[in-house]
Formats: sequence, structure tokens, C-alpha cells
Amino acid sequence: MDVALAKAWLDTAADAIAAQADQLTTLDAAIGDSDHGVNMNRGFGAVRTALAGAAPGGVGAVFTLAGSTLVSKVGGASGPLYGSALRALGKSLPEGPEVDAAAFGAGLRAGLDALRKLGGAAPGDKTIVDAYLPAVDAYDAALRQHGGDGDGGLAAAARAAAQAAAEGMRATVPLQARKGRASYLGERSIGHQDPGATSTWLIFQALADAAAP
Amino acid sequence: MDVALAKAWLDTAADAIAAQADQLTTLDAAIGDSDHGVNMNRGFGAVRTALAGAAPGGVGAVFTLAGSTLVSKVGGASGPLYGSALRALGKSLPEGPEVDAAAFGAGLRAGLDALRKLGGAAPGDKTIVDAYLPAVDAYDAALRQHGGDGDGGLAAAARAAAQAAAEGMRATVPLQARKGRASYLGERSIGHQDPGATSTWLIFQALADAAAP
Amino acid sequence: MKKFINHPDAVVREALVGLAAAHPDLRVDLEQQIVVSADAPRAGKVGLISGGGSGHEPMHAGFVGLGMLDAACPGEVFTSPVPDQILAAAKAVDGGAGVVHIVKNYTGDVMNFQMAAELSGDEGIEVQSVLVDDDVAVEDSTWTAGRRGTGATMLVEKIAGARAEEGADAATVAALGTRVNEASASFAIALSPCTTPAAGRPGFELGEDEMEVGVGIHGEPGRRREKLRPAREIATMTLEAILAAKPVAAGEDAIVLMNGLGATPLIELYLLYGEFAGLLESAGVRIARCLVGNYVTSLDMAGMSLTVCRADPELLRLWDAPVRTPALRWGV
Amino acid sequence: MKKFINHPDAVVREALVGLAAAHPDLRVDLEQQIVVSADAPRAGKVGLISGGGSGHEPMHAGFVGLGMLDAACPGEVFTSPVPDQILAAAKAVDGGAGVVHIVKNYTGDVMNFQMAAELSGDEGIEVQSVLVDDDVAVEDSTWTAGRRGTGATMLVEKIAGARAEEGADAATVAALGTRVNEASASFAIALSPCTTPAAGRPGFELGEDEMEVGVGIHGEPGRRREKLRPAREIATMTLEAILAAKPVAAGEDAIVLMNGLGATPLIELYLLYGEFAGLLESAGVRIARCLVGNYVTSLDMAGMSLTVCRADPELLRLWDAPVRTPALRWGV
Ligand SMILES: Nc1ncnc2c1ncn2[C@@H]1O[C@H](COP(=O)(O)OP(=O)(O)O)[C@@H](O)[C@H]1O
Ligand SMILES: Nc1ncnc2c1ncn2[C@@H]1O[C@H](COP(=O)(O)OP(=O)(O)O)[C@@H](O)[C@H]1O
Ligand SMILES: [Mg+2]
Ligand SMILES: [Mg+2]
Ligand SMILES: [Mg+2]
Ligand SMILES: [Mg+2]
Repeated sequence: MDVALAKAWLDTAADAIAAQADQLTTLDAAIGDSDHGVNMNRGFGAVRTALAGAAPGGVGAVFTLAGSTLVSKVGGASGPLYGSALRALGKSLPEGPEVDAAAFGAGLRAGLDALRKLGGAAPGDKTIVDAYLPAVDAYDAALRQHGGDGDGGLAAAARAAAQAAAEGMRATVPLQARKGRASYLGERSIGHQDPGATSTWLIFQALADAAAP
Repeated sequence: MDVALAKAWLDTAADAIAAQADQLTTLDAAIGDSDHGVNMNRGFGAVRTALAGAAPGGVGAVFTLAGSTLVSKVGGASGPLYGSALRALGKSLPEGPEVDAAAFGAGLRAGLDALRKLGGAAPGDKTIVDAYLPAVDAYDAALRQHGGDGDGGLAAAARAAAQAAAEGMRATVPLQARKGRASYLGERSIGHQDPGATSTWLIFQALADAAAP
Repeated sequence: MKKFINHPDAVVREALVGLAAAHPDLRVDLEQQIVVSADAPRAGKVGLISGGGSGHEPMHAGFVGLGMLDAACPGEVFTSPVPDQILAAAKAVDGGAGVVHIVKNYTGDVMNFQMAAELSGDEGIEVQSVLVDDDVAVEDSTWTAGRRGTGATMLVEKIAGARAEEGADAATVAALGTRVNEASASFAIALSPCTTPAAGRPGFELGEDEMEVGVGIHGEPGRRREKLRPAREIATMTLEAILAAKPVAAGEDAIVLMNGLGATPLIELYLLYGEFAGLLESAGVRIARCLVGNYVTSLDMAGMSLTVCRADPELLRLWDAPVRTPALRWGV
Repeated sequence: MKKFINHPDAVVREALVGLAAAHPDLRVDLEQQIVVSADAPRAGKVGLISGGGSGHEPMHAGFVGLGMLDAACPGEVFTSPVPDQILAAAKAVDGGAGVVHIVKNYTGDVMNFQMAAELSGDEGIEVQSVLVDDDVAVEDSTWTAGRRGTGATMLVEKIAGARAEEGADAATVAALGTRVNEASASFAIALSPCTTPAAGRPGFELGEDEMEVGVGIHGEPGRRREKLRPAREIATMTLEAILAAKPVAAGEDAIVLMNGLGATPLIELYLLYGEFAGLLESAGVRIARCLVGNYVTSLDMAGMSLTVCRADPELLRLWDAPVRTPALRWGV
């Protein structure tokens, strides 16, 4: 993973979120307050602008800047959560314009840990965690299985992560929310797909797309 | 016209207005404020109660009481207008438990005059006057033609009045309002039947029904 | 129809029960259906009385109290009060200096207040009247019952109320109220109809992309129907109509009431106010005082009205005078 | 969607332009998106800061001023503010005595205010926090993110604001705010959904004979859906839920907030208040103070919330203390 790929990932994610913003908002209308797509779109649009205007020398700096931008521009629950995750990812990476797939994987997990520390959600609570955790696990498993050298390893691991995120996302449908706004609905949250888990899938899918050879 | 018929008329009118209240309100929704049926029903319901509780000795007293009740209970435009008309009718009648059809006709015209003095509406302004005026004219004409002695004369005159009121009412449809709330609509008042002219017809129809042999 | 009510016929009465419970400063007479300031009558002070159909809350009962109205006569929803109510109010507030009626120019209101004035006169109470007809959406012509009274009513009530508090006589208070009315112009636009409890259904239908231009405050249709437009264009159109009818010159002061008709959220009223303030500034008009909120409403109608009153030092002084009512309070 | 706006993305900003134009007593910083009392910072006075998503007007910006908040941080519609805003507000109002955050208990608000507290701490500003979670429609369980903060927020802001005005230190003001929150319970019912400008469509659909019970103030569906019932039954159900969660004994005092969610006319709020007042009286509870109106809203949602706060002489004294803000004013 180098600076160009890092930027390409976030750009691809911004495109996907812009394209799916309406869908994310509709999901949030059912069990939340109809703003998740708007929030994510505002945030990733700002990330795109910030990255276009800056020339971060290291991969880590790209993610730290992106994370800080999300924290500064989004608000709501998703802003601090995704922002902290990206910041932790950025800060956990070794300095330099390129990091290997294993370090990047460890960084993704550091991001997850930061998000979980901040939000306190456990798997099964019907949140971002339900897509993010299986994605990171799948990434690691793929790396262990196929080896992580070169971009080929990263691409395969990212593909596995995106697929696991999608499964995790779909698995939120039958869950009753225990965290975030959807928890106020009690049993009425059952039967709806979690908006945050959905945006998480979009982000991992964007990684897979950007990393595809 | 005796006390019993006077009461029967007002009772019949109260019944008709109760039955048509919704229709009157719907007409008022189109060019007014959706309350004419409610107003008239509240007023004539109160008249019924007032008459049931009182034992007016004269015909005139019946109408004076009814008119005062409308003034006290209705509000809006229709309360003072119909109230003043009935009060003027009552006050114009000779004392006593019975009056002849000619005196009653003169009383109806006195009521119209009071109403016009208060409201200032001319024929063609799309108001109560457009049903009331032709009704009184038709009443007088019928009386002149067929003679006014006995209840037969009154019944025929009332029938003619009701028919003329109906025609006057229908003739309000193409008019542009010049008085009352409907005038604020400008040309948009054209094409709707006036609620007040409609309640006037109901009242004259009730007279015809009550006076029918 | 979805409303927090028990029965359509009981709405006005039951709301008055709540008003009485909420405001011990007011005397609510459920029998006479009037709302009176607790310290009325005050000897030598002119009594200010207003009233009209219910459904415009907080007007008028919300404006009863120190420095504003002495009594309000709420009629049934959108139906002017009856003479008996108004007479009862006059008796309750006359402290020997007579009363001033503040009447919105609707056929029903005018007739009922006029009848009440005669009854009050018979009882030896001097009555002066102010007729409010500020709505410039309606042209004053042989084709109308004159202009309607809308938002300026509360300006008249505030300013005349302050003058009455200063001890002016009935004729002076009424003349001042008339002056405020003459200096004021209003224009309203609705995005939705309203539903009266008794009718149970909206007064008109409006498409998803339509607005009703030049509406009154009784749920009646407006002067015309147009395609919905951005706030900036709506503000421009509204202000043009107002200033064409009653110009305020560059350099002059104005009191501005940015009023919601009931169901329009405050965030939109502030947004609109920003547009109006910008336009007035461009025109060189100084907004000396303003109010933004729901003051003269039309039940659950989504919409807004703007009232602009050309002001002078006297009007501003009286505007600033202390007022303590349920819906308007400052300086005390 | 029918709203008086220019563009969905510009609503919050343009409404702030209007707020600034309407209230010269406020300093509106459009860059930082904060609203600050004109005389802030005041040396030695604790700075009270609140904020949250926009769409709840007049809360919070309408409560900035003497005796209440020193600053408000309006986020996008229904989206909590970002840490930068809150930090900017802290810098603007800290007069050396630190600041108190008043935070409604939503995941986003809690996290953003927490991050801001850390940033402010880094800048040497002491930060104390009050977490408001008065909505008893939500059970506080492992199945929820805790109770939501709703109507009690304005009670906390008023009472803590008065205490800060008296010169108390940050810890004392925060402790008092927490005490008000603990003494308060709220419950809300909606008759219609609301529509955010960005979404452009209602958050949920509701049948002509249905009400949404236990709603929050962000347009989200409620705890359950029921058939619409008469106001009296709705009041009984609402008050039972409130008193079951936070009992007020016979003979005790209460401050009651009869709040509209935005599109419900005042006449209905008064009618409801009459029902609640009757029920509380039957229970022997004394309504020492009350407010009836739209204070903590949810855009154009038709609905109401009731907040009951068990009061004592200290809370009543602070409630009565002078306040001068756009939306709440007395004693000055
Ligand atoms: N404590 C939490 N931990 C992880 N994710 C959370 C948590 N709370 C909420 N979320 C996620 O945030 C999403 C909602 O984000 P968004 O709509 O942008 O914020 P808000 O709820 O403040 O409106 C939810 O769908 C959920 O996935
Ligand atoms: N000046 C007037 N003269 C005669 N009739 C009038 C006048 N103004 C209004 N009306 C009648 O009153 C009717 C409306 O009555 P109503 O709805 O009860 O009162 P309001 O207009 O006060 O709501 C109109 O349809 C019209 O026929
Ligand atoms: Mg959301
Ligand atoms: Mg009518
Ligand atoms: Mg009417
Ligand atoms: Mg949100």
C-alpha cells in the first residue's frame, strides 16, 4: 500500500458513498434519523478536498488527515467513529511512502480497536462493528493463507475483507440494535439493515476496487 | 301564521340545517373558512333549546327570541345577519298569537332590510341576499296572485319563496363575490355556490315544509 | 384529521381550561368565554379588548396582560366572537375610562364588535374602535369586503397597549392603533392548508410543488396558486407586494414581524427572515425592531406572513415599553 | 418536500444568517458555526455551552443570552456538532472559570462533546459536563444506548444558566445541571413524521388514525405505534409513564414543560396542558411553574412532549431568575 493507493482508496470510497448516499439515508430513515448518507457524503467529500489540497508524504499521513477531516466535518455518530478509526490506522502505520500488506492489516485492526473503544459496541449490536470486524478478520485470514507480499496479496485480502463486510452487513438485518440511535426503537429495529454497517461495506468494497490489479 | 307554526318552522329549519351542516361546511371550505355548517347548526340548535325552554305568547316574540339567540350563539358573519333578520321580523309583527300571511310577508321583508342594512350587500354580491330577496319577492307575488287568507295562502306563498330561494342560490354559482370572506378570493370565488345563500334556501324550504297543509 | 383533542365541539373551551391552568395572571371566564387580565379593571385606565375566531394562537388571549390587552374574546375556531362576549369583556375591564376595541376587518368581526359597541354604549361604557386591515394581498376595491386584518393586529395591540398603560384616553389610544395599522402592511404564503376540528378535513388541496399565495389566516384559499419557489424568490415577491402598497423609504425605520402560520418550523422562519433582512438592507430600510416566531397563526397551516410597519420614535418607544403576557414579554 | 429554503445544504447556515440579523445580542460566527452571547467571555463566569443537531429550534441557539447559555453549537440538521465547533465555543466563552457542556445523550453528541472536552483540556480550559437523558419512553437497559435527552435539556440550561450567572464554579453548575436532569422525565407522542431538508421525504409513514408513541426528537420512529386516542387518554398514558419512571409525591412541587414538536398548534398544546394539569392536581402534585409552547422541536413534526421536573426551592429560585434570550425571557 503506497500513498497513491491510499488516496485512490479514499477517492473510490468517496465516489461509492456519493452514489449510495440516498440509499444510506433511506436505511437510516427506517431505524434512525435519515442522515447517514448525508453525513458520509459530506465527510468523504471533505476528505477528497483535503487530500487534493495536501501532499502527504507517508501513507499514514494520508489516513491521519482523512480521519481528522471526518472528525471535523461529519458530526453525529459516524463522524467520530470513522474518523477515529482512520486516524488510528494512520498513526499505527510505519513512516514512509509505502507499507506492506501485513502492516496495513494491523493498521485496519488498530482502527477497529479505536472505533470500538470510542463507541463501546460489541459484535451483534447492529453497528459498524458488525461489518468492520469480520472484514478485518477475513483480511488477516486471506493474508495468512495466500501470503502478503506485493500488491497481489493486498488485493486478495481486500477482496476477502469486502466480501466479509458484505456478509456482516447483511447479517445485521435480523439483529436488534443495542447501540446508537436504532437502539431506541427496541424490537422495531429488527428486520432492517444497519446504515453504518452498510457504509462500512462500501468502504471495504472501495478498497478492493482500488487495490484490484 | 301562529305560534305553533312559527316554532314548527324554526324546528324544521334546525333539522334541515343539522342534516345539511356538512354540506354547508364543504361549500364554505371552497370559498371561505369551513365553518358555515358548524355555525348554523350551533345557532339553530340553540334556537331549538331556547324555544323549548320558553313559552312566547306571540308570534313576534318567537322570532325575536330566535334572532337574539342566533346573535348570542353564532358569531361570524351569519350570526348577526340571520339574527338581525329574525329579530326585525319578530319586532315588525303585530302583537298576538297569530298574524296573517300579509303581515308575515311584510315581516320577512323587514328582516331582509335589516340584514341588508347590517351587511351592506346588494343583489349579485354572492351572499344571503341573493336567495333571500327573490324569496321575499316570490312570496309577495304569490300572495298577490292567490290571496293570503288562511294557512293555504301562506303555504302557497312559502312554496313560491322556497322555489325562488333555490333559484337564487343556484344563481350564485357564476357570481364573483363582493362581500364577506369569499370576496378575498377575487375571481377564484366564481364557480362555487354561496354557503349563505344555501342556508337561506334551507330556511325557506323549511318554511314551506312546515306550512304545507 | 389528527389532533390532540377530545371532541371537535369542545376544543375552544378545553384549551381555555389549559390556558387558565397555565397562567394564573389571567382570569379565564369559561361561562362568558373571555380572558381577562387579573388586575382588571384598573381605575382610570382605558381597557383594551380584542378578539376573533380561535385558531390564531397565541393571538389574542396570549397577548392579555400588562402593557398589552386587558381582555380577549375568543370565538369558536375561525368564527368571530358574539356581542355578549365582547360586552362581558367591556364590563370586566372598564375602569371608567372606556374601552378600545381592536377589530380585524372581517365581516363577522366587524358586525359582532359593532353590535357589542352598541350594547356597551347602552351600559354607559365609552367604546372606541381600531379596525385592522393590513393584508395587502387583497386589494381594497368594490370587489372585496376591504383588506383583511392579519399580522399587524399584534403590533397594534402591543403599541396601543403601551399607550393605554401610559394613561392615554380612549380616543388617543384608538387613534394611535389606527396609525399603526395605517403604517403596516402584511402578505402571507401557505405551503399547506389547515384543518379545523369541526370540518375535519383540509380547507383546500395543494400539490406537492405548489404554494398558495396571498392567503388569509382562516384557512381560506389565497389569491392565486403558484409553483413553489426558493425562499429568496418568495421573499422578494412578498416584500415587493408589501412595499408597493405601503412604501418605506430608504433611511426610515421599520418594525418587522416574521410570522409563522403554525406548522412551519422556526428554522425556516429564521432563514426567511435572513432573506427579508438582506432585501430591506439593500433598500436602505433600517429594521429597528423585529420578531421571528409564531404569533398570528392559522391552526396547523404551514406558511408564513411578513408584516412591515413604518416606525417613528414614538412607535419604537411604545414597542419597547414593558410587556408581560403569555406570548410576549420583556422589560419586566 | 415543501419548505421555505433555497437549497437543502444551505439551510443551517442561512438560518444562522437570519438569526444574526434578528438578534444583535448574539454573535453568530458563520465560519465556526457557533452562536455566542455578545458579552462573552465574562471574567470569572463559567461558560455554559450546549449544542446538538439543528432542527430543534429554538433550542439551543434561542437559549443563548443572559441567565442561560453562553454559546450554542448547531450541527447540521439532526447531526451533532463537530469537536472543532465546540472547541471554538469554549474558547469564545471561557472567562477563566472553565466551561460546562450540556450534552443530550445520543451516541454522536456524547462522542463529539467528549472529543471537544479533550481538545479544550489541551488548551487549558476546564470542562465539566452534564449529560441529559430524561426520555423515559426508552428504558435504560443493555439493549439501548441509554435514555435520550429531550425536553429536560432546556430546564437544565435555564437552571444551570441561572446558577452560573450567580457566580458558581464549573463543578457546582454541572452538579446542579445533573440534579435537574435526574429530577426530570419526559415522554413524547407524534401525530406525523418530519421531513429533513436533506432527505426530502418523511422519516416514516403514519396512518390517518395512528400515532407514534415514545418518539425522540430526530424524526425517528417511536417505541410503538398505536391507534390515535382522545387527548385525555393520551395525557393519562403519558403522565403514567413519566410518574412511573420518576415519581413526584403528593404535596411536592413540579416544573412542567408542555412542549410542541413543531407543527402542533398552540391551541392543542393548551388543551393538552389542561388535561395534564387536571391529572397532576388529582395526584396532589403542585405545578409550581410551567411553560406551554414550542421549545424543543423536531422540524415539522406534529406532536408533543411533556416534561415533569420535581422541584425544590432552589430550583424554583433559579427558574425565576432573570433570563434574556431570543426564546425565553423574563425578569429583564
Ligand atoms: N456505538 C457505536 N459503535 C459503532 N457504530 C455505531 C455506534 N453508534 C452508532 N453507530 C453506527 O452509526 C450509524 C449511524 O450513523 P449516522 O446516521 O451518521 O449518525 P447518527 O446516528 O448520529 O445520526 C449506525 O447505523 C451505526 O452503524
Ligand atoms: N355582507 C354580507 N351580507 C350578506 N351576507 C353575507 C355578508 N357577508 C357574508 N355573508 C354570508 O355569510 C356566509 C358565510 O357565513 P359564515 O361562514 O357562517 O361566516 P364567516 O364568513 O364569518 O365564516 C357567506 O356565504 C355569505 O352568504
Ligand atoms: Mg443518522
Ligand atoms: Mg365561514
Ligand atoms: Mg368563520
Ligand atoms: Mg444524526
